[in-house]
Amino acid sequence: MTDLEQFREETRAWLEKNCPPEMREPMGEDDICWGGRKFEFSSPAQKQWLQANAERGWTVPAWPKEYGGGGLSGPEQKVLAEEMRRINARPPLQSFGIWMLGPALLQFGSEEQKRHYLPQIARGEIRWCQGYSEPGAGSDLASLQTKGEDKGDHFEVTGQKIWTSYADKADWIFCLVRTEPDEKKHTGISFLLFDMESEGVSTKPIKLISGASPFCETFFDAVKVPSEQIVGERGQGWTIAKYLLTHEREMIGGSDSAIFAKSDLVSDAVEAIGLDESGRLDDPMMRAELGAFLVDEMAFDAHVAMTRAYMRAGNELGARSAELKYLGTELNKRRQSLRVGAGGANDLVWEGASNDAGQAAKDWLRSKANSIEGGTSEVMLSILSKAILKMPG
Amino acid sequence: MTDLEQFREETRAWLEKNCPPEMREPMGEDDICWGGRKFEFSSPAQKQWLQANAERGWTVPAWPKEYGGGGLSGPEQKVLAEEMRRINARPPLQSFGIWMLGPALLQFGSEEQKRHYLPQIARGEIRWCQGYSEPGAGSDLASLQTKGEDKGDHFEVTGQKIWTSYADKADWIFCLVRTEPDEKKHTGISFLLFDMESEGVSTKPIKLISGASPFCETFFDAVKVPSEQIVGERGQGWTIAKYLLTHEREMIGGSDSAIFAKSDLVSDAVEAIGLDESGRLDDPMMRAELGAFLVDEMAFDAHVAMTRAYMRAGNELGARSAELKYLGTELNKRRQSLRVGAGGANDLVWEGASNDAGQAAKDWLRSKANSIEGGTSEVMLSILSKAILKMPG
Amino acid sequence: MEILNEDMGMVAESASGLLAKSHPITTFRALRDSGSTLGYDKAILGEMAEMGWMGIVLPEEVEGADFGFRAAGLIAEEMGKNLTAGPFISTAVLSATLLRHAGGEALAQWGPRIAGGEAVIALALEEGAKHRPKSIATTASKGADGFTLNGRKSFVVDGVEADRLIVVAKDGDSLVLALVDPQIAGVSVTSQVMLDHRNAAVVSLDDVKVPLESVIAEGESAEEALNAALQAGRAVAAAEQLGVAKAAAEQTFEYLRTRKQFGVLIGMFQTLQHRAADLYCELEQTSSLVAEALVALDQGREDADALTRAAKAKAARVGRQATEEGVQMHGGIGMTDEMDLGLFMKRDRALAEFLGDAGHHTEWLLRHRGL
Amino acid sequence: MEILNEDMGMVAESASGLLAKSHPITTFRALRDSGSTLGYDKAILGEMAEMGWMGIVLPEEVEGADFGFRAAGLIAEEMGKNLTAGPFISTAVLSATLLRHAGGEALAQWGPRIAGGEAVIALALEEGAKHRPKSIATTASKGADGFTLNGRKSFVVDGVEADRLIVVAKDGDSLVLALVDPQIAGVSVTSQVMLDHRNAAVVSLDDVKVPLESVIAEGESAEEALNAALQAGRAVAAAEQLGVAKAAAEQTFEYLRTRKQFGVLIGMFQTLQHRAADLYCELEQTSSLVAEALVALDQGREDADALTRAAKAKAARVGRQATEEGVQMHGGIGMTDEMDLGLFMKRDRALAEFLGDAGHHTEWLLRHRGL
Repeated sequence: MTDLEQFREETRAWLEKNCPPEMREPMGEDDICWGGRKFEFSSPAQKQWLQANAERGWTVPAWPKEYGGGGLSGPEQKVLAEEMRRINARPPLQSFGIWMLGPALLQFGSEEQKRHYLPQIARGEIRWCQGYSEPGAGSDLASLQTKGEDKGDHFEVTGQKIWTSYADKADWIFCLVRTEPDEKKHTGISFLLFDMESEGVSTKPIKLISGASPFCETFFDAVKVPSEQIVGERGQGWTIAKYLLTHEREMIGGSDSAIFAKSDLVSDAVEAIGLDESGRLDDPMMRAELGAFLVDEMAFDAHVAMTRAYMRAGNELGARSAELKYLGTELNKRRQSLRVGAGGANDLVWEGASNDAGQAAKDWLRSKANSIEGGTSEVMLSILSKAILKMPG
Repeated sequence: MTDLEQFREETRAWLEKNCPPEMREPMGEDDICWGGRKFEFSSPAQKQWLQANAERGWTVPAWPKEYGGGGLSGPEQKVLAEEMRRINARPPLQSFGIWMLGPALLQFGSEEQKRHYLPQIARGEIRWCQGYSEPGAGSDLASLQTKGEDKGDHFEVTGQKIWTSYADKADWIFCLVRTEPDEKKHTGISFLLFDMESEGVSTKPIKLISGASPFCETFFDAVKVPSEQIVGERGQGWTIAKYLLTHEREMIGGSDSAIFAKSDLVSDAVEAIGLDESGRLDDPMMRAELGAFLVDEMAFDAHVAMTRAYMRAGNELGARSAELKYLGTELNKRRQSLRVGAGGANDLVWEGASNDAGQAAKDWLRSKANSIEGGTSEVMLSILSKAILKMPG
Repeated sequence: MEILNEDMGMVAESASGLLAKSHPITTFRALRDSGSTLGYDKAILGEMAEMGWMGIVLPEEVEGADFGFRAAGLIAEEMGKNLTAGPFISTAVLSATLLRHAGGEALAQWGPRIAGGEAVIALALEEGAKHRPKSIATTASKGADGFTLNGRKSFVVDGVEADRLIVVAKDGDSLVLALVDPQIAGVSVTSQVMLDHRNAAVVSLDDVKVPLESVIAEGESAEEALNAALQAGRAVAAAEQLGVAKAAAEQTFEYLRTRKQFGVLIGMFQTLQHRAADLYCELEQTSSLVAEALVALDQGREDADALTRAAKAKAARVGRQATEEGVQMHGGIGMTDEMDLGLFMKRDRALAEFLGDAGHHTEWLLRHRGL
Repeated sequence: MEILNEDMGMVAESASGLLAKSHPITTFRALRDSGSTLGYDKAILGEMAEMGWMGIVLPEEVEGADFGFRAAGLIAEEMGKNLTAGPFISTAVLSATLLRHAGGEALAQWGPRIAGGEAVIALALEEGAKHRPKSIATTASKGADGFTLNGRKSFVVDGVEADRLIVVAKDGDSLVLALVDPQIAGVSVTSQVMLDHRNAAVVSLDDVKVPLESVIAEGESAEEALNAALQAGRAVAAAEQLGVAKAAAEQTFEYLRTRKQFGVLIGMFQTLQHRAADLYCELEQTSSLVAEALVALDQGREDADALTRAAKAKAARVGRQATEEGVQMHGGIGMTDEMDLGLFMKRDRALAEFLGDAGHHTEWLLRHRGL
């Protein structure tokens, strides 16, 4: 038996023993374990599942063991993912700490920062949010205005962020701040970390058209941030942000991303519309749209698989992350639109007897943001035309 | 009986008597009567039909009688068109003289020019071509370089035009020439008329992807153009050209335009593909595309009708001509594409036993130029965004 | 095809004036925030009646204005632009057209009440998630002294607190249109708030006994009356959707003209310019198609059926384009409840489904053309 | 899914090198201008055989290279880029795959000749304007000493001057694949030059008598062999179309980088940038899908049928996008015969139809998914 085969056996046994049955059920949005100081577990099983994984470093299997990770090799990570999928195990923990800040710290953080912050993330103790966008700087992120004035032992942060995901539920924020007012747009920005309970921080949820409020406006009024809570050098914030944006785009574009949990479009359509006497979906125009969609979905899935192979072979994705982001988000908008179309009026009920009333419509409305958040489709196309196609200007 | 009813009766009687049976058959591209010094009638009936109309001024029914026209009122023109359509009468004469130069002369020409040129056009004696585009100035027409140097009693024209339709078959050209080299792009251009047999004029057909050569490159080497052959003032050429471009766009966009002779898409598709057991076209994906097309075609037809009503009510079309041009040409590209798609491999035979081998494919290839000639779709959209939507920049 | 004549111009102008003043989007927003399940403010009935709108397609004998469908479309378009909520299409278009075609006592009795804004009458047609007017499972069994109705109707627009329902049922192969008082035994009306914050009720009919005279049309004449109502409803709904699309587009164009990003007005970006211009062109031709369909109805033309379907299908497509482009061009702010775009998008989606989506009507057109 | 390994990388590189050098677009243009009705230069057979391409999917026992479908796809992609004409798909992919699956004497006898570039074998399948492999009217009636073939095959690619035809026929309900010498009595082959300047012959079969051993497969094994051939043909044709699309796109991108208009490089215009980038993204994902389909064939995976169909459908869509955008972005010059774009557009159109268009395969996928 190879080492990998042995690892698979051990993993399988461990999962069998440690993954509670409740954690093998399909999960809704309310079942996500986000962790953090304010988090309330929805069940004892959820808590138990998090702790078991945290102990083993498997909330972040790829991170080094010394920072609370599993220290797994690439092939081992793949085996773990496969075995988790086999029993439909839920992810024990999801967070911006895992997705965003962790990778940034691993790349740009000091040894001390890594040892301090990463284990907290891995154990789900601190929930992070991301302070990037500002009211006047949406797609044009580099024009942000939030100031971080150097006061010797600390920066004094004043300004306003928008689209801060779950800022009202987060414990700490990683935040882009203009610390060098005399530098040009891109070079004057630093990457700061601070506690959301610091004096001067306040948040205000933004109500979306779906009725939900996953985002906040976040205000900083002379917030004191100790100087050692900067990641990387002063003025290096843009480099870190760009690194993370690329990372985020890969994630958003990839079809495994939580946003793109594939609803069962095909069976939903058959159920809502039925088949005609020749066994075809009894709505020829919608059927044709579904057909074109299915082909594109197969193309995108193949492309995600190919891109993974490309990265496994040691290549950097770089600007090509914009390609996945663009294709994946536009595809998902079509998916959600087809879904409510197939569901017909049933899916347009907003408040009704059934528990999931409005869910399809809310998912559909939510999907409209896919091609805006993490860089708009227009920004992606501009990046690709310059960086890959070498268009002038 | 009203005057109009009487006019209808007389028209009907006249057509019955004067329109030969051969001129009531559907016509192919080879059956067009273009007129001109070099034109050879394809049949005695074609010649007779032209002469009968020319005598009555009905080759150009809307033009004043004193310039060879029919002097008909708007309602009378409509009656004539209706009665012609009723018996499927072919147009007696088609030409750039009628479509383009005539309207320009009526608007900008001197009385002498009108009396000289317009009757020749009306009688089909002189065939005109249009000298606008240049190799370096496609969409950016105003940057044209062909020089017309003032030599006292004449201009000396030197330069090169491209996309000159049927320049090799035309007798005269109306031509945009830069006569004021010191003026800005738009204001240094004049509108000159001259004989294509003048010394220094030469043409070279351009072979297109369809295999046809309806366009030429046209070269002018120190061509002498008498000073009185300018239309309008010196430097007014751009104004005239813009007037004509608007006119051309209305024409190209309008669904009656020769380019858009509606092939019978529906019956072609049924013939090539057949119906399934439920009576539907036996190709669901193509059928869906046809469905979307038919809806858009109905919308466009309604819009052409509405636009005509708008103009009949005395309004100017202005920039809105770009709207018809854009919608009409993009629609026609879809039409031709659907047509070859429905025809399948049969329509891809280029050289074969049948006489019209390759016609559908050639029409399809030809249609690709629709959104380029007369101003590209991109130029149309830019015009609309500025002139109608008042976008900045 | 004619452009607007003087009368129609006045209808459009007065609708635009009244609604922008008395029922702008802020009114609808307040209605929604009040938690209204009815989905409209009952006071609007009187106002609309006073303007002659509730009787716009009813003959003068029953106190209607008899102004026709083009006029109804112009009003609906303005309602779309202002997101005005009121039982206009349900009562003044669908039910009024149906009653007009059915004629007789029902028209004489209910025509004046509709025109006077005293009655809301909803059409209880749909039975599933998609519009399938040919598949009616609700039964109307004829007895000696009346009919017995059984079935379940879903998505009865303005059915909550309606004064009467027109129930579409089948007596064997024969279509039956019954005017039913929702208060009588066996009828239960359940409220459903839809994503556009309007209401579409579920109506259950359990052994509902109605007298013979409740049936306002049967067989072929019922088919004809329902068909006329649906043609009218489609065309007027298309006009409302066109209004929604135009308003969403206009707000977006204005945003492009005024919002700065990357140091310039975003309307400077050629991509957005071209997409905006394409949207404008589509709105223009949809406008013409909707007008043509309404005029065909007014002229009783044979091509009205095809034109109303094409108009409904096209309005759905352009409505989607306008609202999707609106959100995308606004960026994140377009996703917030604070902006009107989300309200337009939701109303657009509901209208797209109402009385048949683009695919449904395109399918009919394909069949009609022998495809 | 794996990215190209070393072997495959070498195949792609050598194909790219050879074709760009020996069979670039200018060669194809010269061939066309020579008025060739055959549609390819016979000399290419030897060159392709020498490279191992004609036997690329044939087993080593019959002198094949047994390099598989991914390799065949890489070669076809380069042929597409260079518009290289030659009986590669007809003979080395369709017929070779079919013979490989049929096995027996036919493979032993013809395998080496195909691999050696000594024989062109065309598949006589189509009977109408659209690809409908399930509707075969051509008959093969079994007699004591052989079969009698009757029927008419249209669009037999590379059928002119082919050494053998594989005729797809029906003996009652049973599928029959017969290897037929076009020189024998009753067979008539008529040349048809297609819009892409290649040839697709019409083959008439009038009481054609062939011996029993001419039938290389019957019944289920014939279905299986034909199915395998069509899967391979589809995936490799998709790869060629992808090559056409990539080359058309690359010429267009280069034009955008170098052509001035309105005083600037037209690649500065944001509209064109975004459309170019969208095209690039579509080419990228189509590339992955085509690769996935070819790998699935090589691995004998069950999803190969679905993937080859999706690949064929997607390549047709992106091919159309690339060539249409190419012409539009070039403007008038793109319409001239002098530029290669027209040649790409025509080849693209022919490939889109060959072995089934996007709609045909999407329809299959819909059925396959229970829709």
